[in-house]
Amino acid sequence: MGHKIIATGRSATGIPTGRLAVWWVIASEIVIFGGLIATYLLNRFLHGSWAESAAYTNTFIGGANTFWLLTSSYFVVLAHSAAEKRDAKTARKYLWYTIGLGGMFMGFKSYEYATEISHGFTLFTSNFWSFYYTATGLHGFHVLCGMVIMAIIAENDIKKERNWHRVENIGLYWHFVDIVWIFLFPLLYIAK
Amino acid sequence: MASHSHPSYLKIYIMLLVLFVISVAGPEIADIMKLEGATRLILVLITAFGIALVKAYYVLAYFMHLKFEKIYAPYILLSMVALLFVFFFGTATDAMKSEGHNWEKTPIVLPEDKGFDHHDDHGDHSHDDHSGHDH
Amino acid sequence: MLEYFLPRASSFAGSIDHLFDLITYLVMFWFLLTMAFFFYVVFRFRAKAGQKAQYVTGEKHKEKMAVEIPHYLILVCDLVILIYTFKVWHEVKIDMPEFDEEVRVISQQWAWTFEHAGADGILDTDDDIVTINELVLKKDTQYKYELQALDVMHSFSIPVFRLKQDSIPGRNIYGHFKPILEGEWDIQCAEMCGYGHGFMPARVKILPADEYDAWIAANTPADAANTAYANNDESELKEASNNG
Amino acid sequence: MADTATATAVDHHDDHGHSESFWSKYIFSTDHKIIGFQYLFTGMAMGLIGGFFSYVFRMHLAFPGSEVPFFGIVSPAAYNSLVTNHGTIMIFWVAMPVLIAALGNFLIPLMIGCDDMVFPRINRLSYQIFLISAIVLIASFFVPQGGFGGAWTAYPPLSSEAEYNGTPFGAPMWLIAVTLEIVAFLLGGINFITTVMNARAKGMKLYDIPMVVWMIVIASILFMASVGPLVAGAVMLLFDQTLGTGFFDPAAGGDPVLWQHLFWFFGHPEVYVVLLPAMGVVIEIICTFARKKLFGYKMILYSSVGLGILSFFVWAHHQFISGVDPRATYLFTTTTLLISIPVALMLFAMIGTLWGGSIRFTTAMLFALSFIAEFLIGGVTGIWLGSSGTDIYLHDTYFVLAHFHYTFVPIAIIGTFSALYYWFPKMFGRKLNEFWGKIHFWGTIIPFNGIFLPLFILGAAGQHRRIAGYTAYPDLYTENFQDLRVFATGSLIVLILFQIPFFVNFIVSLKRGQKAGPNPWNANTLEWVAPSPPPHGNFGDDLPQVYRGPYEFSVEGREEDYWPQNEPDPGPSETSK
Repeated sequence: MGHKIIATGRSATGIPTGRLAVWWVIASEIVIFGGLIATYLLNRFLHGSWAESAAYTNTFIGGANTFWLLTSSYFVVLAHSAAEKRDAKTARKYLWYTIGLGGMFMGFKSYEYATEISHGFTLFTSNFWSFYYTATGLHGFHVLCGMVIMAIIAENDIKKERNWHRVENIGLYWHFVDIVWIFLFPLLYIAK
Repeated sequence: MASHSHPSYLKIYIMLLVLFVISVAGPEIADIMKLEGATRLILVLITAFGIALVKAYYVLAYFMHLKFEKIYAPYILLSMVALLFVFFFGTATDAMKSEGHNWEKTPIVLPEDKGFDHHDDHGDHSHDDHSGHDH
Repeated sequence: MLEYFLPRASSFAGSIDHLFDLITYLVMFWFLLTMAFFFYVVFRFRAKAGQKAQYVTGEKHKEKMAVEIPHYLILVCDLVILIYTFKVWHEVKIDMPEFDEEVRVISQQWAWTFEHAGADGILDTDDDIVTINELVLKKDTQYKYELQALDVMHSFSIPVFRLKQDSIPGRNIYGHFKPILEGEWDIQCAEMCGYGHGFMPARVKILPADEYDAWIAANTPADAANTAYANNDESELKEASNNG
Repeated sequence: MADTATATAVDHHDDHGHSESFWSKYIFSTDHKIIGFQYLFTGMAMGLIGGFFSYVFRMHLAFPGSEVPFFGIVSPAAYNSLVTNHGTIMIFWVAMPVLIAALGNFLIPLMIGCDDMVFPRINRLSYQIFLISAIVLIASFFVPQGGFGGAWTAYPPLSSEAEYNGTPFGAPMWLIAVTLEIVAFLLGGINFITTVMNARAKGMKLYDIPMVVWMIVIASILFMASVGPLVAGAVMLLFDQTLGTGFFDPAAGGDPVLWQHLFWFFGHPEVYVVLLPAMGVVIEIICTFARKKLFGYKMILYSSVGLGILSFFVWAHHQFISGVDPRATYLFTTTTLLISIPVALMLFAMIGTLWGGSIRFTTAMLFALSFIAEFLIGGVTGIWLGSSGTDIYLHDTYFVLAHFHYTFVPIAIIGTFSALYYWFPKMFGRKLNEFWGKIHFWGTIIPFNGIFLPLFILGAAGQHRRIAGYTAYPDLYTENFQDLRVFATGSLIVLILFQIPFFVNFIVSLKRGQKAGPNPWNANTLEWVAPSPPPHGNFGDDLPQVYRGPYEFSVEGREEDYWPQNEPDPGPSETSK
């Protein structure tokens, strides 16, 4: 890629291209997660007995995970603020805080999976648990992807003080992942 | 984008935490107040999903700066959500019901109806287990 | 138009055929008109030496109207079709008339099992007659059918009845028909159901009242316990379907 | 997003051609034109495979039980697998890559006047995922027990349980291939939408965007909005197939009909996803060769947007008799009949464009005109099927089959050919031979009608789709019907044979075709400003600027009958805008 693409720098809408693309990525993710949640809800309303299964999910761990994600959202916003001020050190710090909280999330998630499986609630126990593992697994996959991309941005771009806008873009994605969890949490943990 | 004035991120974050505590506490409050039936359901729904919506709004509006974004972005997201509602209600006529006009679903005995014990049968749920086994 | 290919053997076949004809007339009118206009335009405005095309934007009110007015007319035609469609749909799929006989249709890979109610007209009694790949019906009798699937989706289709209904595992689906012609025709499966999808033919036999009674008398199982339900005896069925 | 470059002023463009190896120039290039060609040729190769499949099962239907040349005896399993993969390939690996990805990649940056897509590397990634998906699909034919044979709709439980479908490896591979393809097109679609929203040439307002670009963008948005539930459903179905969960298993409390909803919520908008780009292509060609301004630009644009929105409200018309609640049908019949209005509006506007024109019958124009005529047949036959009353009888018959082939063949075959004949000079710098092009045209259109008109009759007579062994049905296995089947098969073989002139023409014209200048058809849109074929970076250092709409043909008071979008206004006195 020897030359810069002019197209990427253009902005007829007034939204920078990268951010516009992230909005579209989020739009497509909304329908993917929304489709999953809609099918879950259809089943949930049909099978009243799923409430009993939901009682076995660990609200404490789910709540802790919500807390990690909310806090990480806060940090990623701070990272964005720092990036706007072109403060590489602070931006990197907050990005790594976010990654750390994502790691906490994944750690709690693994512990939760391990306990549930050891109690006999596997992917195959019932359709509730199938949905539970599919939805949280898909979400966890997104968290993992976000962490990897964020690490790349922190070390590859921000350290070298370039591509500052990427902090905002990954932040948008991260907030979206947070929002998905905000909805998964009451669906799978609280509503009984 | 740089010139807009948004409230302090810390304030939003604290507000989100407060909302989060309420949403977790909802079912507990219902238990403490010994609510039953419809009132309990309404309380849980409001604390769980009403507050989830509020939280999502705050994250979207302030953390994601959607409030200060060009008008395209919120419209894109809203239209996607609207389509999901179309899908949900179009599908709900049969996927969400157990019987309808001239059709009915044959009753299914779900394994979890039988009451799971927390410390029962570790991991021996092979995949063909779900088709109606007894406990 | 459909009766040219297949007779109308059920009470509602005529309604569906009439709806088909109605749509054919309306659609053909518009289709031929549009095609004629299209070819006329293509022929008339072919490139000729020294003749320049006109500059028409299509944004003027008059030009818009030229396109819009036909569409209002199409909309009216749509409405006519719609109303008649609702009527037919209600007759075939919504309405459930008082029935005299009941029959249960069980589909599976790759055979049809028909449980006739037998002499007493009630299903799940000892005198039920179970047939495989052969549905025997009494002429001019209102039937109610109950459709089930044992494994995958199938579709119960009797072209001469103009009847089709998918069968879904985990659901009982009810419907009705009233045979009005004597004869013997095909029953097809209309939903992809695996290797043997193309090879699960069945026949519908419509008998006059006296012959039907004779058939009942001849086939009522002497000992109800021996009734071979298809779902208990799959291997035999698969063989039967392969032979059929 | 990982690919953005900061806004920079005009950089220098190297002429990349000489120093690069074959691999970096044609295989791992990020140039949007090369990626477009990759999609085009992959799509054409997959089209040959899909066409071969249709040849095999049509031969089997015409001469049941006899050995098909180049294939052998067609077993029921092979038959099901052939029809399933014919449908899947033609929609996901031919219509979509050629019409959206190939044309979109090639045309969008050229037509909106910029040097490349906004995310060239994501664009390349999109093609690579697409290629992998194609390879996975082809590989699925050769695994033990063969390829998936549960129809392209893949209704569970047939598709979810190997015990029922008999293809324990073919079915998951088919599903993985489809999902990968969807991911590829999501990436590509985001690229298209963002490019058109942000990277338009200076001066290009919304209503100055050529219609084909609009259509590709609307199609991409439709695809993105409709495919989400299917992706979620595909993950669930994949778990059902490979792990043994019970999302769609009635015995576990799942609902097989739910998959139908997930599928058709995507499946019906998908029809418009491929229709709209083909419509756009036809509009470009008609305007150019009728030397006419597009009749009602905004009307067409709004009706295509309306069509897109309405298409989300009609999906259950594929399920009228498939066990959904019969009362829901009232709503879906109404919306289905309503959707005829925007489509008819667009076709009428095309005919309105022809009115008063000066029509030049080039091969591209012939294909475009035949698109209108043939698609009209496909459109009107939809009324019988959209009306739930007649759909009870016609559902899953050959009538349906003929109906959607009368829409998909004009879209995927005729639309593609017209685009190729029209843009070939821009793609490769030379024109296709017009004489052989016309032979190819008549040899395609006449047999095409010969294949599918008889199938309408067979469908009205009650023959169902996907039936390998109709010889088992006495009502269907009659001499008259058999003659129709043989006629259809014969037409198909003629159709296939007449593609040979096209491929020869294509290859010969690459080297020996008549040299085309930058603007061989005297068209207005920006791609004709760039040299043919355009170099890497398209327009050189000066990206074009836009002064007017794309269809200013035969403007009164002008010498030439065309007025390129990038030509500055001569002065206030002469403008008629």
